[in-house]
Order: sequence, then structure tokens, then C-alpha cells
Amino acid sequence: MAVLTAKDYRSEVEPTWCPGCGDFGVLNATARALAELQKDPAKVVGVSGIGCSSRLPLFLKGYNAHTLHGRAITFAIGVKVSRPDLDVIVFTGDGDMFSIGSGHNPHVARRNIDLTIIMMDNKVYGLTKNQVSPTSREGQYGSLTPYGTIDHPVNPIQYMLTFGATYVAQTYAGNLKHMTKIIKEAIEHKGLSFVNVISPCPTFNKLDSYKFYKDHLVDINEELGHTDLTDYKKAMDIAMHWADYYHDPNAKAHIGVYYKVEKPTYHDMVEQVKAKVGHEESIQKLIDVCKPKAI
Amino acid sequence: MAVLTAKDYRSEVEPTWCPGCGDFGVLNATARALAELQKDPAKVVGVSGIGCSSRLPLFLKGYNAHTLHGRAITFAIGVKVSRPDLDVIVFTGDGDMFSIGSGHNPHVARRNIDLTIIMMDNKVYGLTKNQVSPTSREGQYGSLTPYGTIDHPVNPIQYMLTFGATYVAQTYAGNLKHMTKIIKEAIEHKGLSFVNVISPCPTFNKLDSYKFYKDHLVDINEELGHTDLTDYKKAMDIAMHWADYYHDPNAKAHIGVYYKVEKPTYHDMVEQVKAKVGHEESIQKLIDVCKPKAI
Amino acid sequence: MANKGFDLVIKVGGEGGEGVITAGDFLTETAARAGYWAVNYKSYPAEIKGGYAQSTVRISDDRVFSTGDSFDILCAFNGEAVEKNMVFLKRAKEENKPKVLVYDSTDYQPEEELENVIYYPVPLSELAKDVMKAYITKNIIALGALSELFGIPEQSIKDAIKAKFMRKGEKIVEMNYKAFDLGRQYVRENLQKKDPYKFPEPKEPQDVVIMEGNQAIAKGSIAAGVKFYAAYPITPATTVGNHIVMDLIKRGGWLYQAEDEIASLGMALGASFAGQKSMTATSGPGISLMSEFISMAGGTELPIVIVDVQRGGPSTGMPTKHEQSDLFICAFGGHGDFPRAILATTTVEDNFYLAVEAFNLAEKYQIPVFLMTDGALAIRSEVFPAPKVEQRPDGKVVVKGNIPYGVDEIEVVDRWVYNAEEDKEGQFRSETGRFLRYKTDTPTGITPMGIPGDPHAMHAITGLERTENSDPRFTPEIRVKQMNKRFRKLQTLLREDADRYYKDMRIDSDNADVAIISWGLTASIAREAAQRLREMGYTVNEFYPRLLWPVKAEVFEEFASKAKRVIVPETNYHGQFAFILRATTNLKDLISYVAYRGEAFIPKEIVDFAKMAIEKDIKKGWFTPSDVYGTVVGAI
Amino acid sequence: MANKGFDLVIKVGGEGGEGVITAGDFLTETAARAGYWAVNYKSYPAEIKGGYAQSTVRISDDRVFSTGDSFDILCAFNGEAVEKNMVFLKRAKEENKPKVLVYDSTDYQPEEELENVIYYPVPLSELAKDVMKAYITKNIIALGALSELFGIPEQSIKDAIKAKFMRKGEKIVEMNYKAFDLGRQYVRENLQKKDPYKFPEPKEPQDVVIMEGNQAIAKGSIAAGVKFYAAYPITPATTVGNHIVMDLIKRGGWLYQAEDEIASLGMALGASFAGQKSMTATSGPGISLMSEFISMAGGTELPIVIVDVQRGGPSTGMPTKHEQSDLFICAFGGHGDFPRAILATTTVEDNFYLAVEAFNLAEKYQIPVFLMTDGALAIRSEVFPAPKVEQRPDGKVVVKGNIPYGVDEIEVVDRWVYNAEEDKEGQFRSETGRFLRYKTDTPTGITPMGIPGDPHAMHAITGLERTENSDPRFTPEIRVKQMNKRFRKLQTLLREDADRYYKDMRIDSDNADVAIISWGLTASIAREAAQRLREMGYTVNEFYPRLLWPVKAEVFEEFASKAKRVIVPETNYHGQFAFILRATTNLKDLISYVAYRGEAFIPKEIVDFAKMAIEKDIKKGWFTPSDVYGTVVGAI
Ligand SMILES: Cc1ncc(C[n+]2csc(CCOP(=O)(O)OP(=O)(O)O)c2C)c(N)n1
Ligand SMILES: Cc1ncc(C[n+]2csc(CCOP(=O)(O)OP(=O)(O)O)c2C)c(N)n1
Ligand code: SF4
Ligand code: SF4
Ligand SMILES: [Mg+2]
Ligand SMILES: [Mg+2]
Repeated sequence: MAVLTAKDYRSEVEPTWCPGCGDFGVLNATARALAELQKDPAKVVGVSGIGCSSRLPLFLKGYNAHTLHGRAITFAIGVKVSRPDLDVIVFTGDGDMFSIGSGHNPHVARRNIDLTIIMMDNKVYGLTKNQVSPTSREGQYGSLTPYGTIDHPVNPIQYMLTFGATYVAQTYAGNLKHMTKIIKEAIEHKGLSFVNVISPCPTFNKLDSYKFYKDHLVDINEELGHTDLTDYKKAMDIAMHWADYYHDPNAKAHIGVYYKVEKPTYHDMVEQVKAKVGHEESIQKLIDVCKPKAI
Repeated sequence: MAVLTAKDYRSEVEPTWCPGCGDFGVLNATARALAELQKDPAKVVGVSGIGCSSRLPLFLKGYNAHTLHGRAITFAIGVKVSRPDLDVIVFTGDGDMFSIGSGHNPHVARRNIDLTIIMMDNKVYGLTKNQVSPTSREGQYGSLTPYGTIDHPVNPIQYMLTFGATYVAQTYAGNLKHMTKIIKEAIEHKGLSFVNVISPCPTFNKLDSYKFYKDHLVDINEELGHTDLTDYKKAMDIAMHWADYYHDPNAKAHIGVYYKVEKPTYHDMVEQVKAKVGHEESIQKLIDVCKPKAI
Repeated sequence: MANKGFDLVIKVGGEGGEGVITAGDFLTETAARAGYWAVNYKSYPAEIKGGYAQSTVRISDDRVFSTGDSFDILCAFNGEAVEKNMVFLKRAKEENKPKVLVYDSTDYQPEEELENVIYYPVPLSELAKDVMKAYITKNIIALGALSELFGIPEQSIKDAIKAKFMRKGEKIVEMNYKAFDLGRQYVRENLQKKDPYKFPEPKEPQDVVIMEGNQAIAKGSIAAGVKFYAAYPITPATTVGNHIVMDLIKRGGWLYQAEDEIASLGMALGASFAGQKSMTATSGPGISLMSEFISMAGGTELPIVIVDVQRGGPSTGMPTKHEQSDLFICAFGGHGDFPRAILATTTVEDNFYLAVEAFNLAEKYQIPVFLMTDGALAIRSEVFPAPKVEQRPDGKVVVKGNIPYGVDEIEVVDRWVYNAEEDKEGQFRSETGRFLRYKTDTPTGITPMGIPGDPHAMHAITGLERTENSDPRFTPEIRVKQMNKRFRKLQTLLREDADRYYKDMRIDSDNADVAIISWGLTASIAREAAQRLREMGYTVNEFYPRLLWPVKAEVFEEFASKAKRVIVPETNYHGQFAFILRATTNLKDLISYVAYRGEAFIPKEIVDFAKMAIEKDIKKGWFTPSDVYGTVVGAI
Repeated sequence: MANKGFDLVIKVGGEGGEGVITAGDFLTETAARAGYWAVNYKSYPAEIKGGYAQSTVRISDDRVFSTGDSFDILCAFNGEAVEKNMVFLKRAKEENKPKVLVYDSTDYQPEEELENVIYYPVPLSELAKDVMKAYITKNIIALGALSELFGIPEQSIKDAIKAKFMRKGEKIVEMNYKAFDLGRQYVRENLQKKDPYKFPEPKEPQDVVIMEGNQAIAKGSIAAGVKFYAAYPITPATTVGNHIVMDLIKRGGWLYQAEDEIASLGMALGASFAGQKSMTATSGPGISLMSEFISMAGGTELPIVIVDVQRGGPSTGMPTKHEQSDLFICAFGGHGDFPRAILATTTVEDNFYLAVEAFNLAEKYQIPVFLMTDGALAIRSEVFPAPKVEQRPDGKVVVKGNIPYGVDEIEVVDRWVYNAEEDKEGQFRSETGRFLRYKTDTPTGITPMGIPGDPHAMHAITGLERTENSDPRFTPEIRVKQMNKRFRKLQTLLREDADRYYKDMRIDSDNADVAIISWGLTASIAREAAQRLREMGYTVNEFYPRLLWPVKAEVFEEFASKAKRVIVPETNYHGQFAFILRATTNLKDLISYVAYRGEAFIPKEIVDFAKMAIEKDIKKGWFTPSDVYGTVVGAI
């Protein structure tokens, strides 16, 4: 096969995102990461839910599924468990994954299913035109909370660490290089990897803007010296400061890898069971066990 | 009102639980706790999902709702938010709350809604006759996993701490006194309280038996000296050892309070908004804003 | 401009964000201020930002309920707007009624002059940029031009402009007045009127409101006394929440943005159990997710109003498009057999009054009530007579106004709450004194509810089958009695309430050439089609029921017996309402006439099909506009 | 014991955990080993532990499909079993056929001797405890007693006992033989035979299997080649998973226990998209939760089999009870219009073969297919001719056997996968070479699927409306073409496949006194009722379709035209199938005969109603057994 470039991973469909939407960056980084890994497009499956962010797989070449709001993970599990030979990437949004989809997160993570989850966190519902999402800061205005939301936001990083994800990182849509590196690592990681991409929505979220993040980011690996990526407690510790900058104008938002360990994947365990149980060639034999036993 | 005894909180319906089921203990402890608090039965609302455990509210006097599998929390929120004058207690099981219901947990906790959640954790699906639940240990047999489950269990305590519950405790169905104390505290707590009750299912779960717990319990407050209940990190730290005893025969299961802090409840915040927005007596005025404005 | 009075359709089209939709709103409000009626059908771009938007405003002497077949005047903010509407402009030739094109001539010039189309170039962008130095005023300049060209009452528009910009300060008002005058002036100085369209003199304005569809649902629900609203955003239902949230707070209630639709309905039912009038609003995908709780609401007899603002299905489908394809799921979704009711709205005005009715049915019968409307109605605005909400001396709230389906007033119903004082004889208590929440032998099937806090009505609810005092029990006797109790409520509804939703019926002949039964937005289009058919000399009977489920068969049977054929136009594939009518009445010969292209019918399509049915003596079957025109046609 | 051959119903009842159900299983297997047919209807307690359980085994020369009206012999393990069945014992008097009561006389003595009932006291518990020193052997002692009393072939029972206990070792087998002999001996020494019931000699056993309903679905699915099963436990569907899990692993597949039903169907659809035959099984509440994904499966054209093991609804309802009330949600649940198919099973044997068919329809038409069965069938076991699964030389798998609905064999269908080699002309490629997953103009509506890994068939799926190459697009033309494509598949199904599911039809007369259309378990009861009506001299036509949706109207219309009246018995409130038939055919005069008490009909109830309908000349309407008997009756 000829060497593929990022462009070879893009479909003919043109994104309908607003100008300046962070999701363009995520699309670019994904295509680059796939190109750097020289993945066979026919063996990469992108799965998404519903949202501006969840449109992303439609702009990728390969096999892609734009499914239902909050259900990308379930569909992706079906693909991966039945076809472990495929690379399966979930593209999702903060509402898709942490609001309506929140029931699936613990279970995909604790089973360490070998998926890559890329969440475009714009801290708002974009597609439905401005409602607060679970990652919105307190006080953010949304069409259903015109008085400023009174809800405390979720912490996606701490959540996924708690649930047992084996690769957890955060990156930023304004930093193509960092994003590409992280997404590449996440795809390569064996087991459940979760990448939270801070992806601004200039149309509806005026707080979490490029301008704001310009001088609010710190690289936890490079700058804060978080290098032992197998240290769970340390990872948790850093994660707990995830949203400090919501309250403290001097606090920074983190990018970098929080946690990365190798553990048996779900598929590894399945193989063990299959080896133990054995194979039966004949369907007839499986039916014939229902005959009165010969004695 | 005359002084009420535990019996006064019990309905005429006889439990259909198997002999020896841990849930009997939870029912007794709840009735006692309510009696100690001299709650008005007509102002206590029990809400449950579906499962052996979720039958509990049917055995209580008062207003009770046996709703749908996994949805007790949603219904309870509706009751509490619209009627903050009521005490609302959610009775649930490990499958009900942490499998099908897992999507609702983060959101009730991060909003600190003033509910009490009592989960009867038998680490199995009882009512559907023996399938593994999210709290089942690895290797446990269930009718759908006859080879021994390959899933890593969830950690309810760490989860609820991560989600932002403001009262988090674990107790044991074999210890009526401890249970009663904890349930009482949980009901009294202002904000979201979560009580995990280790509640053996002698019929289907042979591992997590009374016999096993007899010499496997340790009180984290009394015996391990965990007394600063506002120390979140410490609480997390202890919580992470939640299931050590699954692997280490010498490790203990914890009972006691992990965490307890006072934070504004959802209702407190609602009241602030209402005060800010103000009241309008006349429905007509709200309609008349749709008339062409007088100029 | 029909011969019977003033009737004009103005369409404004262009790039989203250029004030196209606002221009339509101004025209609508102007009509109201000038004493005329208006409906304004808006079509937002599918894109979040930018994309093509348009607003079609029909202004008239008499009230009309559709936006007609096409426009008389197109005000195009860019070339795209002209291109998109080319197919309609081209029809001017055959339609022997001229069409007018007012267009922004700054960067665009039509390639050819179409027959029977009158062209008015106005350099809107140029004037806005170069003269006003504010591109944002483009739409106001356009209004000025339209006002001058067609005599739209200047003072009425200016008042509308002022009302809108007042709170931004005098300066802004002045700037907009200036832009308006600029548009007028340009026309005066550069163009010669060549078309016949002319606004009549302004009349004394009537006491009206202007509402959008979802806003009307919000206001109607407030009038009904709703106290709890659980929301999860979904196009095109979200804005019901947007419109209600502050009103609800002001009335002591609360809107809760839930984590998903299952949670929304769960919460709404919790609030209902706790004694509050409670609702949620969603669209098809949300109804799917709510199915389990819908079944529980029916089974446990909890009052609840579920608004379904339909969009194109199946699955994610066409979220921004019109369709009426959720009737099946509303009538039959959710597992098992349980009672429910479905109301469907035909206009924005309906949305207001039927919201009140939906709560009434839910509270009276303790059942889930669907209020079905759709995405096109959701964002359409209408001028209609202002509703009045009065409190009677006895405390009862009464809603009055021009209730479109023919009733005089709506008395707001509050649920039957158990009152131990009144139940001295213990009719609703067991021998041991337990509250009989589900007593089976009441004549109506209805039993009083117990509300938390009342020591005399304590009980549990459970989705399991149950005894009269709500203990789980599955014996055949108990089961059958409880099922009969629950369904007896629907029999009561058919007896006591159905007729009020069946009044919008017109019988011109006992043997009419054609009869039309229609529901939802399609009904308001069918109404206009019927009128035209009449004008062509056909006898036409019409029936626009607002209650779709349960069905009082004899009403439909009698109606149908008075015509040679009955057409049921609706915008879904299966012909869902016709399907239900075939199943529940003795009518076999219904003609399903369906469109499932994501757009509403236009009156002409129904007229043409009716003519075809009469000419070819069609009596039953399933037809689409393709059967009339031989090809798929778009309407908007 | 009908005059046409051997036909005996033995019921065993008692406390759950005392081996009641096992005793029934032994009787069933004994029948098979002795060359007879058997059906065994089990009824588990509602409680998890303990509670009343019973097993009703009907053994016969000819195959029968219901467990009859009542039992001939009751073997009561305790007094409760006698009390529960008192209503039936009392009927012995009027039914001029004696009933036998064999009961554990250790702690129980009947209060009065009923007319036409023969009593055999056997101190089962005492013998088990005192003689065998093993209470657990009580049920085997009972089998010994039954064997001696009614001549049930000793060797056949002993073989069944051995087969069961073999793997526990010789000792256990011996102990059970001893218990069996003890039962025989007690009867020989203490009782005098007074009843007429006698087993005939054992025959050469046939090549049969014994399966429970849910097991048959599991085995049928394996035969169809399923590779992925997503499960979430729910009564009474869970055991489909219990039965399939190990088989699936052995066949290289996997069962995944999901976190809920939404996830199950999502996963199953993911696996289907990835190229695997895929399924899930659930009951009513699960179908409700799956509604959104069902709509997506229909819209995106993903093959999927959804087994609905129905239970009593609505809501949590009556989880352990029989009902057929999910037809509405299976046919109309999920939002919007989309194609789907529904197969329903009437017996355990059906469960096996129709599972294969369900996969065939799903894979061929790329639609969601519901396989509807119910909780009573789920746990009933049947002796039926062993199915054969063969691989033809061309690689095709063929399933053969005694396929109950009248086809010779079932060829397992694999989906149409795109093959670039074969598509040299680029029929399924766009001009720019893109794969046309949703090409609209194929005659059948079916288009090949692309499976991940194939570089020539890459595409996206989306629930949005779309172009032929699957880009989201909502223009009227594209929309209408895609809708027509999707529904054309159902037209193809009606043309090419429907007839095979309509073969179970019997026309005795062109103007029969009564015709019966029935589905699901009720059909197998109706079949017996029809036979009895015939024996009474009535002419009866019968039709038991296995395909419930879509409906080929002409088949039903023609069938109905040959009778004076058509009765549609079913166990739900609305008369759901009759409703669908009224809507989709020109039939108006269908008689709904419904029971919704949580139990199946017994044949007698259908016979009595049919007689009433004939006598009173009823032609249409809605009736329940209360209309026949004046009161609610239980059947079990
Ligand atoms: C079942 C269902 N409920 C609601 C919706 C409406 N909806 C579409 S996208 C969305 C929110 C998306 O938020 P997020 O995932 O953050 O995506 P974003 O648009 O912000 O990228 C909602 C509520 C839907 N499509 N389906
Ligand atoms: C929507 C739905 N899915 C499945 C079920 C079946 N079901 C009933 S209880 C239960 C599991 C209960 O587990 P848990 O909450 O741990 O309760 P336990 O019986 O162990 O106390 C399941 C799966 C149901 N009732 N509803
Ligand atoms: S609304 Fe926000 S998230 Fe959506 S496309 Fe526009 S900028 Fe991006
Ligand atoms: S099955 Fe287990 S959890 Fe259920 S009642 Fe019995 S002992 Fe309790
Ligand atoms: Mg977002
Ligand atoms: Mg449990």
C-alpha cells in the first residue's frame, strides 16, 4: 500500500461546523494521527453519538457510524467485541458522553475494552443551541438556565480514572501537535483510552474561548513533571484540580497524560475463556444434547 | 402525635424475601431509624427501582413508589425538587443503581440533592435469579457467565465520592445497630447521602455470605481512626481499598462513614434563584407579554 | 389577494444572521398593529451558523391558517434566495397572478426576466454599508422598501421597530427609523410601481397576542397551572422549555434540566406523585426513550402531560423538518395495554388552548396525555385573539378566548385528591382502614389520589399488578378488575369529554363530493384546500378532530357516511391516523393521502388530489403527491 | 384419554424446591423414552425461594400442543396443591370423566370426598424421611407411586432417572432407583386401583429432542449462525441467554452481559454493522427501552433479531405471567416510519425453527425482526422430532425437521455483502467511486452491505436521512426515494416470503360456521378448540400465521370470506392482532375474543365462546370469557 497522508483519511463530506469551531482541529489531528500510524482506513471504525462533535466520523474515510445520542460507546463495544481486528474510535461530546451517555462509561472502562474515546469538550450543548452541559461551569447561561446554572460540573478525568480507564489524557483543540501526539498514543494504547479535548465552541460558549485558554494551559507532563504515568494516586490528585481555573483566575487548565498502564484487555480475558471452553464444529451436536441421553 | 415505634413505620405487606436475606435487616434498621427520628410517616417518601432490594418500600408505611429498574433516583428527584418538605429515601440494589441506573448517579450527586440513597449491595442480581452485578467479584459465577465473570467490579464508595455525594458510608446488614445509626445519620444529613449496605443474598451469592463477613469487617471510624470526615482525599484513599478482600484473604471490608460535609443543597440554590427572579401572581400578565408592546 | 378581501403572502429569504427572520417578525407584528391577522412560517437553516433562512408571512383581513401555496412577494436578501425560489417564480406564468421580486441588487442580477414576475432591484447591502454604515440595518432598509412599495402602514412598522429596540435606547431606535426611511426613500426615488399589491388602510388594532408555537404551549401550560417541567434539549422541542423557564419560576414552579429523557419523565412522574401538575416536552427520539415510563404512568395512574414536538423520523431522521409520524408511537408505544389520550394541535392558537386541555385530561383521568404538535408549528408565529385567564369566585380558573375548536371556555381541572373528611363512610378505605388508591368499582374508573403529607391517604404505587390498596397481586380476578378499572376511564373520557374535541366539523351536504378528515398542521392546510374546492363548485365536508386517541367511532362513521369519499391527508408514510380509524371504526373506504418528504402539504396539493379522486372516482387506497404530479415535489 | 388414542394429563403440584418441576421433567422424558409425545407446562412460584410450583404434563399418542382444559391425575406434594386445584377437582362431577388425586398423606387429609374423584393417599414425606432418610427423594418416590398406579413404563422412568443422575455417580443413581421402587412397592402393598387411567406399552422411541421454549430459541439461533448476543437479564427472557452462552462460545461467538437494554441493542447493532449475525432477547420493559435503537435499526438498515419473551404488562406488570400484549409496541413502537417484521411462535418447536427464520428475514431484508414468544412457552418443555442441520455441498446450511408451519426446510440466509469483484460495472458505486450503500433503485429495495475490512465498501451509517452514498441530506427528492427504498423491502418480503408463514391454514368449508385466526401460544390452544368444535359437528376453518407484520391482506381476506364469522382469540386487552387486521385488510367483522388475566386460554373457553357466537349469531365485537361465563375465571 502506498504511504497514506492525513488527507487520505478524510471523506468527501464537508464539515458543517461553524467557523472557528474547535472540532475542526480534532478532525485534523485524528487524520494526522491515523496517517502517522499508517492505519488501513478500511479497518478503522469511527463511532459517534449525536452532537456537533459527533458529526466528526462522517468526515472520515473508512467505516463510520453516527449512531444515537449517548450510545456511541455501546455500539462501539459491539463492533470491537465481535471484530477485535478493527481499530475502534469513539468520537463524542461532553453532553453525549457525560449527560445522556453517562451510564455506559463505568462499564466500558472497568472492562478495559480496547477502544479509544475522544471527547470534544466544549462545555456546552452546541447542536441544540446553547444549553449547559455537565462540564459547564457553575453560573454559565444556557437557554434552559437563563439565570446561570446552579449545577456543579462533572470532572471527566477523575471519573474515567475512577472507572478504571487505562489511558487518560487531556489535550486542546488549539494545539494540533499535542493533540496529534495524544490521539496517536491513545489509539496505540491497548485497553480503554480516554482523551478529553478542550474544544472551544465560539458560537455558544463565550467563557471557554481560545482567548481564555491561550494563557491558561499547562502541560502536566512537560511543565509539572508528572512522568510516572502508572501512579494512580498521583493521577487522581492532579485530576482533582481539573477545574480549579473555573474559580481561580490564576489556576491553569491541564493538558497531558494523567495515567497509562497496561492491563489485560477484555479481549484478552475473552480469549482465555474461549481457550478453556473449547470449540465445537458441529451445530448438530449442540442440538443433539437435547435428545434423551443414551444410557 | 403519640410516640411512634419501629413497627409504626411498617406496612401491612409481608416481605417475600428468602429466609436469611440481608434485606430484612435493612428494613428493620430503616424502621428503627425513622422511629428514632420520630418522622411523620406521611411525610416520608420511599422510592425504589426493581429488584429484591427494591421491594423494600412496599413494606414501609407512608408514601412509597416502587418504580422502574434503575430509575428510582430520577423519580425521587421529581418528588424532592417539587416537594422539598418531604423526606425522600431511595432504596436500591447494586444492579438497579450501578448497572442500568448508573447514568443517574453522577447527576444527583453533583447537584447535592437532599436525598438519602440506601443501596442493598448483595453483589448479585437476586430477583432475576443469579447473574453477576457490577459489584460482583471477578470470577463469580452467574447464569449468563457460567465460566466466571471476567469483569472488574465497580467501587460504589469511590464512585459516589467522585460524583460529589456529601455523605458517604458503608454498613452491614448483619449489624443492626451500626446500620440504624448510619441510616439515621444519612436521613438527617442535608444533601445527597449514600449508604452502601453489604446485604448478603444467601440464595445466590455463596461468596459474600454472613460467614465470610463475620470475621472480615472493620469499622473505619472506630477501629481505623478515620475521624476527620471532611477530609476528601483521606476518604478517597480508604475507598480505594474497598474491595481488597476480594483478593487478599487477610484484608477487611470496611464499615463506617467515609465522608460527610455540609454544602449548599440543590434546594438552597433553587431558593436563591427564586428570590432573584421574583414572583408573579397573575397568569394573565404572563400571557399579555405576547401582545404588541404599547409604545 | 383573493376577491374576498385582503390576503397577501410576503416571503423574506437570505443568509441566516442577516435579519431575515426578524424582518418576518416585524411584518407579523406590523400586521397586528394595523389590525390585520398574520401567520409567519419560519424556516431556519440546518447549519448552526449561517445557511439559508426564510420567513413566509401571510397577512389578511380574515384569519387564515396556512401560509398558502406560494408567495405574492419575495424579498430576496441575496441571490441564493432567488435561486431557491425560482421554481415558484416560474409558476407565476401559469398561475395568472403576478409575483413580485424585491431583491438586493448590490451583488446580484437575475439572469432572465420571467413572465408575469415584476422585478424591483434595491441595493440593500450597499445602502446599509455605504449610507447607514451599519450592515446590521439591511433588514430594516428592506422593510422600508417594502413599506413604500406595497403601502405597508408606516406608523405600524415604526411602532413595531420601536417596541423592539426601545430597551436598547433612543439612539438605536432613531438609527433604525433612519434605515427604514432610507429604504422608503430609495424606492420613491428609483422605482416605479408596476404590481397590483397594496396594503389597505390600517384598522383599529384588535386585542391580540403574537406567539410562536412552542411559546403558546409554554403559556398554555402556565395557564393550566403546571408546576414542574423536566427538560432534556432536543430539536424542535427545546424552546418550549426556553419559553417556560422564567414563567415557571415566577409562578413558584421549577424547570429541571435532566441528564436524559428517561430521567425527565421519571422526574416529572415523581413530581406528579408528589401532587404537582407536571410535564415534559420532547420529540420522537425522546418519546422512544420514555416508552417504559409511559407504560408505568398508564399502569400506575399518574397524571402527566408529554408534549411531542414531532420532527422527521425515523431515528435521528430530519430534526429540522416537518413530519407527523409519531402518532403510532404515541398511541401504541410502551409495552402492554394501558389507557392514554392524544391531543393534536393544528395551529399555534391550538397549542395554547390544547395545552390547558392536556392537563385537564391528564389530571381528571390520571393518565399520560400526549400533546402532539410539530417542528413547523413550533417556530411559526401567529397573531390571534388574546386569551383571558380568569379566576371565578369559587376559586376555579377559567381560560377564555377564541378557542379554535369550538368550545366556549376551558375550566382548569384539578385532580381529585382524597379527602378523609368527605369520606366519612370510608368508601375509599379498606376494612382495616387502608386507603384504597385503586378501588375498582367506581362508575368512572377514576379514584382519588393521595398526596404525600396526608396521613389518611398513605399508599404505595407499583408497576406490578395490584390489589385495591396497592399490594402486588396477580390473581386473575384482581387483574381483570384492575384492567377494567383503568380502561373504564377511557370509556368515561369518550362519554364525557370526547365531543368537545370533535366540534371542528363542517357538513355542507349529506352526500358531499368529498370529505376531509385531517389532524395536526395538515388540518390547517386542508381547511384552505376545502374552501378552494368549494369555490370550484364541489361540496365538501370537513372534520378536524383534536382528540386522536381514544376514538369515538360513531362520530367518524356518521361524518363519513355523508360523503362519497373521505380523504385523510397527513404527513407520514403509513397514513397513521387513517390506519387507526380503519382499525377502530367500521370505515374501510378511507383514502390515505400522505406526504413524507419532510415538508407540509400546500393547499393546492390537497385540492388537486381531491379533484383527481372525484374525477377518477377513487374511494380508498394510499396515495402521495407523486400520484398526482408524477414526480416528487417540494413545497417550501 | 380421548377416544382417538392415548392422551393423559398429569399435574404435579407442591412447594417449590421439593422437586415438583423435576418430577414433571421426568415424566416428560419418560414419555419420550417410551415413544410418546409430551408437553410440559411449568409454573414457577413468584417468590424466589419456596412458594407454590406446579408442572402439568400431557402425554399422548398423537402430538398435542396445549396442556388441555384440566388434568386427569393430580399428584399433590402437599395440601396447598390440593386446595389450589380444588376448583378443577370439583369439576370432575360435571365433566363426566373421573379425576385422580394422588396425595402426600403424611400431614394432609382431604376434608370431603368429591364426586367422581378417586383418592390415593401415599405418605410421600414420611417414606422419604423415615425409610429413605433423604427428604430429597420425595419426588422420586412419587414417580414410583405414579408408575405403579398408572403403568408408566418402569424402564423408561428408570432410564430417565439414570440419565439425570449418572454424572453424580452410581451411588446416587442407586439411591434414586431405591426410592422409585419404594414408591411402587407402597402402592402395590397399600392401594387398590380404582381409576381407568393406564399407560399403554412403550413403543420404539422416535428420534426426538426435549427442549424448553427459551432453549429452543437458543438452539435455533445457533443453527442460524448467530455470533453475538447482547443480554440484559429480565424475566422471562433471561434463560435464552443461559441456554445459549456456552454454545455461542463453542461456536466462536460471544455473549455480552450489558449494563442495560439500551446498551444491549446498541452492542448488538454494532456487531451487526461489523458483519456478524447478532441478537438480543428481552421482555416488554426492555422493548420499551430499546425503542430508539429499534427505530435506528430500521432507518439505517441493520439486520437484527430481537426476541421478545412477553410477560404480563403494562409497566412491571406480572413478570411471571403469560400475556401477548407487546404486539403493539413491536409493530408500532419506536418513532417515525420504518420497516420491520414480526414473527410469533405458537409452540416450543416453533421457537426453534422461527429463530432460524427470524435471522433469515433480518439478514435478507436488513431490518429489525421481532421474534415474539411468551413466558409460558419460555418454560414449557416439549418432545418434538429432532431437527437436522446439514451443510450442503455449496456450503449453504439447511435446517430440516418437522417444521410445524408447513415448509420443508429452511435454508440459512447470509446477508448480501458487497463484492467489488462481482460489481465490475460499478452498479453500487457513484461516479466518483463511492460505495452506494443506500442505492435507491434496486427492484427489491435491498442493497448490499459493506463490511469493515473491505476497502471497496467503505461508508458511514447515520440515523439522519441521507443520499445513496450515505451523506446526510434532507431534500424532498432524496428523502422520498430513501423512504420508498426502505419500504420496498417489505413489499418484497410480502411477495417472496410471506406465504411460507401462512401455510398453517385449514379450510374445512367455503362457508364454515366459524373461522379462527390466532397467534402465539393461543394458537396452539385454539387448534385444540377447533378440533373439539369439529367433533361437535361444526365446520371450522383455522389460520395460524407466524408472520404478524407486515400483513398480506388478501390472504386474510380470502380466508375470512369462507366463514360465517371469524374469531381472533388472543391474550391481551385491546385484541391487538385483530386491531392490526382491521386496519390492514378490508375485514370489519372480526370478533376479538380476549383474556387479560395473566393466564393462557384453555381450549374449552374458546369452544364455549365459539358456540355462543354461533348460537347468538355474533359477527363482530370484543368479548372476554366473562361474557361467556358471567364471571372472571382462572385457567391454571
Ligand atoms: C435522544 C436524544 N435526545 C436529545 C437529542 C438532541 N441533542 C442532539 S445533540 C445534543 C447535545 C449534544 O451535546 P454535546 O455532546 O456536548 O455535543 P456538541 O454539540 O456540544 O458538540 C442533544 C441534547 C437527540 N438527538 N437525541
Ligand atoms: C427494564 C428492566 N430490565 C430488566 C429487568 C429485570 N430485573 C429485575 S431486578 C433486576 C436486577 C436487580 O438487581 P439488584 O438491583 O442488585 O437487586 P437484587 O434483586 O439483587 O436485590 C433485573 C435485571 C426489569 N425489571 N426491568
Ligand atoms: S455550535 Fe459550537 S460546537 Fe457546534 S459547530 Fe458551532 S462552534 Fe462548533
Ligand atoms: S434471592 Fe437473594 S436478595 Fe433476593 S430475596 Fe432471596 S436472598 Fe434476598
Ligand atoms: Mg458539547
Ligand atoms: Mg443485587
